[in-house]
Amino acid sequence: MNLLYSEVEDDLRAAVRDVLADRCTPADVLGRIETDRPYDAGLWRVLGADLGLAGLLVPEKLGGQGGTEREAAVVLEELGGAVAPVPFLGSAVLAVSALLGCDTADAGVAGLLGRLASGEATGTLAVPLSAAPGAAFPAAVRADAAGRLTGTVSSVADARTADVLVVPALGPDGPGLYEVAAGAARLTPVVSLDLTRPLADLTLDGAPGRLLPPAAGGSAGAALERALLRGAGLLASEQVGVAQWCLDETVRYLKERRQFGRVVGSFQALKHRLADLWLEVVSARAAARAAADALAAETSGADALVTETAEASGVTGAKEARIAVAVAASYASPVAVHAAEEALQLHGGIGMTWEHPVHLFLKRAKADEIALGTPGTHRAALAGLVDLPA
Amino acid sequence: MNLLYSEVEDDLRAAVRDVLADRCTPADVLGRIETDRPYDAGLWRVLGADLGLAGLLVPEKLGGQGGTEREAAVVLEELGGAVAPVPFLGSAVLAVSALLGCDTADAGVAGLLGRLASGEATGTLAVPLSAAPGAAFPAAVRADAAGRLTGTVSSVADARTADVLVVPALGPDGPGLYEVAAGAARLTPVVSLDLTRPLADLTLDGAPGRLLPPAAGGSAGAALERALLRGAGLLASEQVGVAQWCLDETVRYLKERRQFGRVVGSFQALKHRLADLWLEVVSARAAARAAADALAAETSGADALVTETAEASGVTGAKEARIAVAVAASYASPVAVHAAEEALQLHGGIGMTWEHPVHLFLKRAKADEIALGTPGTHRAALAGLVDLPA
Amino acid sequence: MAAGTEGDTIAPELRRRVRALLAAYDPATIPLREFLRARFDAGLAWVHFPEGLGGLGVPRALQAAVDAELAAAKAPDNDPRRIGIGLGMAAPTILRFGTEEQQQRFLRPLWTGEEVWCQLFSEPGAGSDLAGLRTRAVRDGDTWVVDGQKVWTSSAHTARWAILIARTDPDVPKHRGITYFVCDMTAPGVEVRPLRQATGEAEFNEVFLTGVRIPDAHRLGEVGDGWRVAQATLMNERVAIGGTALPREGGMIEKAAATWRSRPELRTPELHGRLLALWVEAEVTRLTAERARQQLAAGAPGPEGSGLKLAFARLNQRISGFELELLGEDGLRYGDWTMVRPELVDFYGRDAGYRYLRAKGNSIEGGTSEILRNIVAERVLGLPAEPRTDKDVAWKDLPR
Amino acid sequence: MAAGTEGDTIAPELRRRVRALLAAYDPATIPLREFLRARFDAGLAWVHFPEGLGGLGVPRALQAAVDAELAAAKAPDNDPRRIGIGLGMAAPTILRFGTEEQQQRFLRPLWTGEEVWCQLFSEPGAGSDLAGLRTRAVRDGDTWVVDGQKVWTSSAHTARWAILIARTDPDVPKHRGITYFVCDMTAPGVEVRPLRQATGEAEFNEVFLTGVRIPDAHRLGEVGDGWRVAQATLMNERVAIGGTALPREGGMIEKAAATWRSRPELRTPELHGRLLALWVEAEVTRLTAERARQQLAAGAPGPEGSGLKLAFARLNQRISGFELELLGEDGLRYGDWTMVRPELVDFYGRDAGYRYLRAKGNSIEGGTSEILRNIVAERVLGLPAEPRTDKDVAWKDLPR
Repeated sequence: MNLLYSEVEDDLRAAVRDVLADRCTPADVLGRIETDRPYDAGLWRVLGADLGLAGLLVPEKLGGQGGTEREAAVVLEELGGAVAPVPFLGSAVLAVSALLGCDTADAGVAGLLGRLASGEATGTLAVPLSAAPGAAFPAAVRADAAGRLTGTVSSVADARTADVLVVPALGPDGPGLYEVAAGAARLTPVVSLDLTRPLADLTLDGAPGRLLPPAAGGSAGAALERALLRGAGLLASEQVGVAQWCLDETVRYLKERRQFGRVVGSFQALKHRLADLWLEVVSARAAARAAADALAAETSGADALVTETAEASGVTGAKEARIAVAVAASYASPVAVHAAEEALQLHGGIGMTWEHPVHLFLKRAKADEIALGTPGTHRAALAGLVDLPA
Repeated sequence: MNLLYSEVEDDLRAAVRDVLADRCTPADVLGRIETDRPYDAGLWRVLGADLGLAGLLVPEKLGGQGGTEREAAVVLEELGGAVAPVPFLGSAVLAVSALLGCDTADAGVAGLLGRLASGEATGTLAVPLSAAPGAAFPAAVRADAAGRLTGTVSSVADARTADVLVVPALGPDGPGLYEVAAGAARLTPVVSLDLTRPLADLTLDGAPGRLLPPAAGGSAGAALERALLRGAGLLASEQVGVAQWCLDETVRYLKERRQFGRVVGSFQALKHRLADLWLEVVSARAAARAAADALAAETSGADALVTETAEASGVTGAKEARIAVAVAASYASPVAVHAAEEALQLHGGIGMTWEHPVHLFLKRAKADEIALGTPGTHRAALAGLVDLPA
Repeated sequence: MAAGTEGDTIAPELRRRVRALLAAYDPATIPLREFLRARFDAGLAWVHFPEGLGGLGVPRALQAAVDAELAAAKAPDNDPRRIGIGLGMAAPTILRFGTEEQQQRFLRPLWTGEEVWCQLFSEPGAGSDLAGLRTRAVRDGDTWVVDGQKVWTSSAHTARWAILIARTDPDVPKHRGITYFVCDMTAPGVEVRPLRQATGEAEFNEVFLTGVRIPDAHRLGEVGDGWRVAQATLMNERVAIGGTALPREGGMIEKAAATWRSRPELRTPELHGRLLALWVEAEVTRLTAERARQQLAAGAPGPEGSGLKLAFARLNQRISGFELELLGEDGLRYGDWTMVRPELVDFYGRDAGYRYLRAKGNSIEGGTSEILRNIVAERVLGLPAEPRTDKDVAWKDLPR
Repeated sequence: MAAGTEGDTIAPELRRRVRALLAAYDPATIPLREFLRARFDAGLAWVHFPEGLGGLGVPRALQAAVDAELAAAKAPDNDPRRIGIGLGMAAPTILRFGTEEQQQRFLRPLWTGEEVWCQLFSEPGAGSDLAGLRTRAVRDGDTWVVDGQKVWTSSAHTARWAILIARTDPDVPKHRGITYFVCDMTAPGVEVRPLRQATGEAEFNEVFLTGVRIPDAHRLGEVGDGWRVAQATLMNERVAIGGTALPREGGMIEKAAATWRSRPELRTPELHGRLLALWVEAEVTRLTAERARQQLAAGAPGPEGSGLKLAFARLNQRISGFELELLGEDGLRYGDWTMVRPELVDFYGRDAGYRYLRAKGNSIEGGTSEILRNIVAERVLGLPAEPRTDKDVAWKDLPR
């Protein structure tokens, strides 16, 4: 288990941070949230296509960068620290991870992965953002024998900017993942708590879909679970990014703000709270790193499973990854919320205003707490994994 | 609902406090805990017999003071604030409350109440101190047709100083409460976490008992429940007393102790923690008062039920009392523990020593958290009472 | 005396006056304002105020019975939530520090709601450290000329009058150079701009004061004594919080409990445990407030009041945060971000997302929780104040 | 370089030395001390120490492989838990500040465990404010005469030597008048009394020093420079905490989890939720400590170490408190209150009641959690220090 950042990861972080510093300041984000273009397409072009983040998790032979979940986690830290309105989570994590659980030898799967990786198309996974790993395969959408999909999926993240949807649906032969052109679905924007990751409701009314065949020995359920597990585990890194911004910005502000003839940051009660918060953030970072590392190990172990049939290590890796994700997701969620709440409180009145960006981080943190499984859901999953039965 | 202290209650408090200031300082208690007489019989004679606290809850016509649970709560605040090693809880609350749920027209019941009230005898209720209201009638002891009791009851409070035991047992006709002379039971002292309320295990091996007939329309189960509910509700006041001592003593110490050239109590981080703790203690006091008031109202309502058949009000009073007890017991327990833990921490090293009394309060607080139902047990009971089902 | 507690009965003289008022002014037919003016003149507005100023000089605890009797007769009230600042802050200050002319001029329309009041205290650079305020008032004969910026002003856009504190002497330490005024919100140079909050609403305002002229006759208290006057105002503000009795399961917990009951599919054992703990905390806080009210009614106010604002802020924040988590997917959705300017504050209204965000203000507005903890520690527990460096320095020489 | 992380392999030269040691001194037959002395002389005691002082001057991260190789050969170790103060605090201080004579005299028997060390820092009036200490050392030719009282001294009753700080100049500010000594615990005037704790045990001692004579040759560092030397010692103490890798579910949570698994009758949904939350917190704290160790091994120590003591103290306290509640009736019972003097500290040993009480000390001993929060806030976050009034005043003139 390697909990540090490699040089490659540090370089990747620096590159992402440069772009965000240029194009995604809090003022930029605040200026966009109430327009009809809440997503920043230009920013996503630079990050997704030029920097290659859209295909970060896609193997090189399929047109991607061949990166691991460890690197995706670093990207999400930075995107979280800027509440960047780009569809990295939906497209490059959730949709790509689901597709990588399908048969990548299939031309349709490989083609779609290639288009997502190049940035030619943006996708998302058509599940409610609140969907958690470990849940039953969703029954909200049905597919007929001709691959026409009917049903509704509410509160889908990154759908408003997606070209392609990966839709879990119950088909005539059971659960399947289907590729659906976004234009074939009716999309209703949702007034979202998180202004920087707005949701949409999708209605499919006989929309044409193409069944994505599962990986050999796998299933649509396994592919979906693969995506949700990665989403939940990597979201912990986004939460670390959110929390770190809140801590840094609060410390910075309290070093400047004077009341009672003193720098406010010299008041001991606040110092102790910030020390405790710092410890939480440091701890959440360790947990998030562990989850990313375990997911990366599981991915390479699963590859090994296919190529070397090293079954035992693959199974162990899967359980390790599930434990590490449950730990990180349940721990990092409240840390991000706490950090954002403390940031608002310690900024005083100005933190409560629309013009100050702290509310964007609070809304992201609170939405992330619900996204991809609440802390309670993840802890409940742990009960079975570590033999602490109810 | 009256949450204040009446003049009578203030006078009672002053009288108890005077005795304790004289005879039950922390040094007195510390000096006694490792002797073979952990209970202070002389102190109990003054409090129980001379001040009449042994019969506080016993109606005047049965030889007692005719006081209410509101007054018993005030006494427990003071006893808690001195971790006084006297059997008020076991004898004057638990045993007496159980007996008052029996047929007080029965000569045996009346006679025993009279002896307990006068201080001629001291009693206790033979249940583990951890017994909670709402549990099933205990099956640990069986009684035969001749009234001989066999079984064991572990971790009984105030048994080491009791002359008489009120023992719940399953007899040939079902649950019953039995009067057993303490000398007829084998008593094994327990090394107890709480040094000031030491426990004992009781073994009954065909011990002669006398069945105490239940009140008209009542049952042994109802009498036991009556006692446990009163015990749990009034223990909240003891916990308020413990917490208040811890807060007061810590504030006093921090006004004296200097470090870094300043009075330690001037450091803002500590001030804020003590302000929060103060608020907890104030809140626990309100909750404990509400429980005592509701129990007193239920007692007088139950009397009314017998004399006036005012059934509806009696039933309402019972539910109100159960809610108020669950609220107070679940809230005050962690407050007392928190207060004692903060007292130890903020006293620094000296608070960790055997020679300083703070550990006595910590041990009492932690034992009280388990006594008569943990906070979780009481909250679970609330679910049914206020329609918040699992 | 048990006045103010349950089972209270109205004093005979008060009952006679209420009946006389109702007989002379039938609430069913008399216009609202006319009835309220008559009620004021009958001394039944706030019975503890002096005669002639809307009261009868009797204990405050008797008010509840008067209100109940009038409510039973379906008499209109003055909608206290709309004019809370006037009732809770301006009126007691005017009563205590105002001249007779000021009392006669301001109190009646304040109480009837004909004139709404707001409060011009906080500034961008003077929040917790209110005494550090920069708004200047310079004397010019019989008037004062005021320049500065105030913030967090609720009701500024509907208010006719404001209570205002401004610096009149920068050459003395900060607490000593402040004076307290009544400011005409319709005067030239007063500009009100909405201040939008994290909820999307603009419940508060920024108020810019540019060369605003205030007659010296609208000064409250002595020149330089404004800090003392303001302290009295703020004390009244904090007493007012938790001043209204809540029923069991009232307030924020009502919403969470209702969601729990109506949506069994959301329930998990973990959320159940947390809901019960919050329910208990809400009930205990309610009992604490009730105990404080009983102490006040018994004429022996305890220090509990100081902690109640702290308690309610934390409670509202914790419950509303829990509610969003309980709602799961629905917690990801918000009602409406449109900037509106509500006339009333409603902590418990709208959707769960709004409640969550609005509750964040509860620990900032009207004294931050940090300041309240200082107050409890120093005034209730008697712990020493922090070392202060800004007490004996002229305001103009303070480090900035 | 990946030294110290998993999958590490021992460097060939070290392996050669280990094998040579084992060949020359068969652990199965050689007496313990003799083997340890030989290991020290072979430079395999602490490989990052200089040659001749038990080391080889190679990176510290290589030690783990040496230890593992020796353990695999069933070689005896020096029982580090018994001599922790010597290894963790005295040795690095002697290495950094000691003269060559001191290093030669003290380090070998310290490492082999032939001479146990203790620490005479804290005093009844100088806990968090250690620099306020009162113990005096007055020069008398080539020796110092020491008078005073120390407290919280573990191992004082088994120790041969102590590291001691004492005031040598009361006329300068408190941090500047302190000198650091090595004190012979067998010297006349040293009196050790057991100090009993809330657990019933006497794990610590009070040490009374009356006219104790210390040769100037046993001074560590310059006269008046003792505060700086002591800071280095304390830094080593805190780094040592969390320095040992725990397995998943190791430490305090192991006990609670074992109770949960073995006693299904104790389980409730509410306790289940709390246990899982504590399990997560324990695992995250373990990962945080592991990450700090990896940073250290990679030569880039992060500030995480400063927080770990804070985290483990809170964790141990919360878990042990939970465990008592979980145990219910059994939580009311205690193992044994008899005053014993354990030679080893064991936070996780004995019964649940002991663990609960002993864990209370974790946030006091070795720097209170309050002091650690100050350190994190100031040194890690860069927040300003409190206003200080005791820095530039002669120690003798400080208010008391």
